[in-house]
Amino acid sequence: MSVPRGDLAELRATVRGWCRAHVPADWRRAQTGVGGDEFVAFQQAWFQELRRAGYAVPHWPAEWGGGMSAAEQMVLYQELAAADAPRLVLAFVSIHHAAATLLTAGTDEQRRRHLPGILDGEIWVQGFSEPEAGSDLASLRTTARRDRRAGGDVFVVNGQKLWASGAAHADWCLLLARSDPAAPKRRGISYLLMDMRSPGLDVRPIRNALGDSHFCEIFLNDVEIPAENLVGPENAGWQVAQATLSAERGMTMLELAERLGNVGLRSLVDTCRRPDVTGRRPIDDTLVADRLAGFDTEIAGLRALCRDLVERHDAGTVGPADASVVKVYYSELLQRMTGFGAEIAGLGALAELAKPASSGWESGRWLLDFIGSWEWTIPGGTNEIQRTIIGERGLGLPREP
Amino acid sequence: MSVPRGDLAELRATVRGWCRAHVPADWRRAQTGVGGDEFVAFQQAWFQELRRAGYAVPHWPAEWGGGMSAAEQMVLYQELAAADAPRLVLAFVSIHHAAATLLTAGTDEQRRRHLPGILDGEIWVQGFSEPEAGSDLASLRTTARRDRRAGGDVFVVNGQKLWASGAAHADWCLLLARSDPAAPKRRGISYLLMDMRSPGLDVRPIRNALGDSHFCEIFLNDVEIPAENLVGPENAGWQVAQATLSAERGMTMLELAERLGNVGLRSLVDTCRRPDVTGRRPIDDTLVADRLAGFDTEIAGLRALCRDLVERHDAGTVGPADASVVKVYYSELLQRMTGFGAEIAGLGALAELAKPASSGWESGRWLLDFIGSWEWTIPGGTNEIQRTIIGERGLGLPREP
Amino acid sequence: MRAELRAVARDLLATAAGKDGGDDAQVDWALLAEAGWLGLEVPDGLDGAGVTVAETAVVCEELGRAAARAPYLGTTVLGAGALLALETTDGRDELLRALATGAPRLAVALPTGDAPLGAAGVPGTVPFRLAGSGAAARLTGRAEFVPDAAEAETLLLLALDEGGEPVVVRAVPGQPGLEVTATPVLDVSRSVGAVAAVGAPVEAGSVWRFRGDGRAGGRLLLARGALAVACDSLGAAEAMLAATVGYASVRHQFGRPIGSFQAVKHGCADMLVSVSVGRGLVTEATRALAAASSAHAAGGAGGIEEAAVIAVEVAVSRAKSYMCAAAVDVAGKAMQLHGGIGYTWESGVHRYLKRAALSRALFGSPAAHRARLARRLDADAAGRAR
Amino acid sequence: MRAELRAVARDLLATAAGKDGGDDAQVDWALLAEAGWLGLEVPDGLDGAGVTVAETAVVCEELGRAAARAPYLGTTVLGAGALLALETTDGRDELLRALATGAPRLAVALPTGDAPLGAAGVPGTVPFRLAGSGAAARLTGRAEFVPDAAEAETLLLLALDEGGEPVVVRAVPGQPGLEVTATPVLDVSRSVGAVAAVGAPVEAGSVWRFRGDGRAGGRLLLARGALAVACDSLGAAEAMLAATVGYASVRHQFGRPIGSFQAVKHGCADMLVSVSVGRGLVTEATRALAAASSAHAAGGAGGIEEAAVIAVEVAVSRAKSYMCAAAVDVAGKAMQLHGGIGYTWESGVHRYLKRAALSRALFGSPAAHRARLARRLDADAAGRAR
Repeated sequence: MSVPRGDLAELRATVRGWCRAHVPADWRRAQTGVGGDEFVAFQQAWFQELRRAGYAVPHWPAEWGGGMSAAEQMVLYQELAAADAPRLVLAFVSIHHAAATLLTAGTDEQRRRHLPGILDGEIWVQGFSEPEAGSDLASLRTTARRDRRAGGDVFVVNGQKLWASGAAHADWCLLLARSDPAAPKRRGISYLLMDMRSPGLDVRPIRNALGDSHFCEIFLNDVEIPAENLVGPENAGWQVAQATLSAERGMTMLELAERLGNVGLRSLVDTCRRPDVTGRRPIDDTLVADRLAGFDTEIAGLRALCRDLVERHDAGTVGPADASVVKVYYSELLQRMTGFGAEIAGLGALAELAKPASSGWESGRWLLDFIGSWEWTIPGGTNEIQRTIIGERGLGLPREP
Repeated sequence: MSVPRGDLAELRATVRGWCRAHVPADWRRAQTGVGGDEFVAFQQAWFQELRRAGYAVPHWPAEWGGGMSAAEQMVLYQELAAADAPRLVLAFVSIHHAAATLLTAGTDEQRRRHLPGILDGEIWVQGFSEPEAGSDLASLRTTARRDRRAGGDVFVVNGQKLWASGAAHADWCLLLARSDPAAPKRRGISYLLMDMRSPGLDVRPIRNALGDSHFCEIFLNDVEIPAENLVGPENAGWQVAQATLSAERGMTMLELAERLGNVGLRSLVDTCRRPDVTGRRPIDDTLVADRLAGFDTEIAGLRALCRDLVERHDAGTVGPADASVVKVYYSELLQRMTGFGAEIAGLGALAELAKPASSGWESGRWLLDFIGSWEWTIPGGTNEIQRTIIGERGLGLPREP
Repeated sequence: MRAELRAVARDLLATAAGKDGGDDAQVDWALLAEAGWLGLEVPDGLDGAGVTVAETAVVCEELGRAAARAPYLGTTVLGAGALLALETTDGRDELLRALATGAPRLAVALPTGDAPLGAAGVPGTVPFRLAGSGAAARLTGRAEFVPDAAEAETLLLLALDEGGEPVVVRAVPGQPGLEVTATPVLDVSRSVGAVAAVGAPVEAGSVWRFRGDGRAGGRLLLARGALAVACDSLGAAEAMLAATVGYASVRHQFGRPIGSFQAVKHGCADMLVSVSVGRGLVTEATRALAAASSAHAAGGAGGIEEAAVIAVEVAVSRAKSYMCAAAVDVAGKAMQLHGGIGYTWESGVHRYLKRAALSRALFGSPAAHRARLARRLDADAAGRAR
Repeated sequence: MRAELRAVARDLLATAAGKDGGDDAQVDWALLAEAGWLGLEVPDGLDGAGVTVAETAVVCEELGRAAARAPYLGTTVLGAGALLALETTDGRDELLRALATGAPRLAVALPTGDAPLGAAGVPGTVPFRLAGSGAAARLTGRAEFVPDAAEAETLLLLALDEGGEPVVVRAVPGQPGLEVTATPVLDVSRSVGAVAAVGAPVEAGSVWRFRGDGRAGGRLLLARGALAVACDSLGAAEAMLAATVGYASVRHQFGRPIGSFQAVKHGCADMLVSVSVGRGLVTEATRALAAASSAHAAGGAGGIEEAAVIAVEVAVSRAKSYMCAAAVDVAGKAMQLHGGIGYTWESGVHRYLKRAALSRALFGSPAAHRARLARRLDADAAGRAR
């Protein structure tokens, strides 16, 4: 990375100062147990706050409002995590997947239409998974039939999408649908931009294990999408999706690792330093101390792994399984760590019924955090799938016959 | 089990008294670092000592010198373990696999010839595994060609056997060889009794990870085995082997569990109660105490599992994966426990270079024991194979396509 | 008898609670009373079934399997358990008879966390204190996470009398000086609450003594609680294993049932191994407690020997620490192997995970039970060395 | 430079040690000296390469990868490391120069177990004591499991002088009052021994002082030892991963390469994950130690700041505890996935398992390092709260 160290130190100081001035005081307490509207309002306001500082989309090209180097982004995310700033939850798909898709495979027209929109708060959702296409994404069944009758040119879409996170608040959807049923599995899929206000579209929230409903089902019944909303060539949607899936270049995992290493570890240490009913601090028990030190170590390892991943992305030397290694390690460390927090918090952890919105997966409400940790070991290819990727693509082991 | 409780209590008292009188004092120290001959002599003497008491082959039918019920055998093995008696290592294959084979599938003539021989100290070795047939035993390649020329009737055997434990000391070998090369994998194998003094036979010890050489290779070069030494029908050897492999009806695992729960746990607790250079006892560290209590618990669970297995064998209700459950659990508990012992013993564990012969896998020389624990996670079907058996036969999960 | 009880219980709970029984899977209390499950251990003479804790354990396991909501822990496990350990009085007998035939809901206010497992142990951690005696007797103290406290019609409070002897005090929610508060928890299939007394007057004839040593009585009562949640966790883990095996056999990905992949298959195998080990430990603990309880009942005023109490505590600590930790792991693995579906509310996997988490913390964490076991290992080794 | 060093080292060790190099895979010492690996950190002015501990770390990792036997730990890691931390004297410079160009074998007698990681730490656990001074100086004490002690031609003993200040005393095996005994260990690729002194007379000019604070010097020296074995474990784990992947790709069972089974594939994946994490931690620790060592060198008599020493200790404790435990697990998994072959002496897997076991215990067990880390976490949290 080409940014001189001195400039990075300056950026670090700037961001740190900005955080002191702008991170809402006590937002965790204020955001605990809020409803959907309040969450959306808070997220949108925080996004605009970051945007004003130039911190909302640092990874975008300068011409669209970004322009930070990878090294600078690392500093930014480290400082946001250190300051325990709210996370950008709602805009996540918009600024990462949607933007990456538009920037790498979209038309100029599509870019001009949506990138400024995203900066103004346009919310996107990812419509990839289906009931029968989870880990085996390529087996998706939603159809997109091209229809040029009556002078128009549209894709008529039918099917069902699952696990569409935040669909209830979304303006636009990144949609994968099968446009050539006769083609091999991965060769007949098209990538479409779908307006969430289109007729024929029905969004139903799915209640998750925590009782929240940010995941949704999307039912598509003769939904018409103008052909101009096709991204990349027709039937090449799988390739577009693959090319843009890792567009965040490791930065998301780096941010999550930093959050685990800041507020996460601090909360856990605090939990263990709090005297119990008998006046003893758990941390004075060597059993607890040993586990804490183990987590401190694992987090340090995770952070090193994430920095390395970002640097490899930047240097163009990223390996085909590097992201899987990080995902497996992060998600299982998160699960172990929150699980340990739940054990230490004991009966008290059962009586904590809500955790703050806009936080990460380490709110310090340990049992809720623990349950929430399966949001990392399952989606995006379960850890079982990730291990197969690591074995085959990372180590070159033979595929199953 | 039909033996009244009172009788069991009496048997227990009798065995306990016998052990006090007959278990050689300080045999562990005396047997540490001994050579092969001394080991064989000690084993043979101990076998005859047990035989005189009626404890050498309790599981055999009364007519052949056994006659204990399963409940009585459990008491016997519990007391032998509690008294830390030497294990019957050398005679293991003779009194279990060889005897079971002869009793369930042998001819009267074969039984009359070998069962008394075994009681007199005849040593047997199992010749099943081959270089290319380890976990996948049915793919064995050693051939047995029947030859009736010149008025004789012999099997002419060629090939190579691997992992033949104790072959260097053996008088006889239980041999599986392919007698019909055209038949399907498991249908063309015959089960033969091979005299280890036969011409054409070459035994070479394999040095193992501990530096011992109890495993051997057996090279077979036109070895002639009289057809009268065929066990069961020709080409039905696989079925004979399967029927006799679990002939010890869970009693071996029960004995091993008892040994782990007696001398094993006691040694580990003693290791943890020994003050270190700074005068602190590891057991006073809650981290160590927690692990110790965990092992105590796991051993109690293992013993319950083993008693259950023996009782199911006795009641005829044993499930197809019950033995695999016990094997997986025992072997990995042994590995964790000896591994922990090695950690606690620290640098000192590295300087212990030999462990007593005739002991089990928990000699208290923890690093040697730890390395030796792979003798339980690998042979007899690796634990990976055992988990597949548990999943498919125990839980009915679908096989790989 | 036990196998039949298990079959009946499983059927009944599957019908009564089921998956469409709403989020809290409330079991009809009258149905449990009719089935005779409430007075299993109540003697024949008091209209109970006169069987042992082994039968109660079966019901606990089946309640866990169904993740059912029922005040069984408060009423039968602890309520009947406490009453049966007391000296015979009219009030005690009357309550036992009602419990076996009718359906009064009870709760026993005792320490449900790690404290009584510490080196001090019972009675240092008895939550209530009696001051004065007879009509002047007043009760003060506080117990939290008391099972089924908020719905109880009668409360039994574990207290120390002025002589420092553990006793059981009967009280009624709403009586002066006594406050019962529900504590909402993530496991909605369970009910716990806080019981607080501040100088609460004690009704005449409501202070009941344990047969024999009150300390031993209190310790066995805590062991009952710990064993009951271990049984619950065993049932819950078995349910999660069965659900996972079922799902993995029908769910297809990559053109195969996912259960044909070794990662899933071996995961299920590990679940079976730990459930099998846990079942063995729970069985041993149940046997030990049944033996000690019989001895306690038979021994009359003489009470029970220390060695028998220790044997129960050792077996229960093993079962509780292993099974309650294993159930959380098994439910977590079930969630993982169910994939996205397992993370939905509707799948119900989360109910088991939360229930297992509460069971793990209730009546002593695994670490606290293991600490007690380790002290015993050290003491035994010292005994051997002597 | 580092990448090239690694490539050369790997080649050279593969040739020199190899699998047919006998059981102890002894590396030709002259070859190491020729390659310039002994004086990597020795300044140019003393005929060394003048690079940092990061290069020494590369050699340690490659020695671990080859499971090679060479007195590198005694001579270069600890010997050169100790000398470089001392005040400049003729004797010290002479030894450094010899070390860089010739090949005298050194050993440093310091505490290699858990003791110095305790709350007391260095210097409470310095193994030797000096009594008297000048020609009357006498040395007493004992150090065990000292790397490469038995083969050393020169010994450097970590001692406290009469003022309680840590110093380094030069001694020669066989001199009066000094006894060096080899301690045979299961890891035959390593040499350790005990060094005992009973009133041993000290030669003139053989008591050398650390630059700056002797305590800090001693702590950094121990950190060097811990980091070196962590590097060794990293190399060993990488070797075991590579061997397992190679074997699983060619060994067939059930008509398939065993590496195509998920149980094996995922096992290898787990090995890669922990090796990757360990590599990150080792790299961080190396960086921290290199920075502190440079500061120490640059600081002249001023020594080094406490914060820098703590930063090194934290990073080293993380790397040491994680990597040395992981290497045992990885070697164990390698043995498992190699099946029966892995359990043979000839496969050499056992060499790595034993080497990893020694590395795990040497310079502080994982538990001892984590205990030190936990004290730091507690102190940092107290600092935040203030």
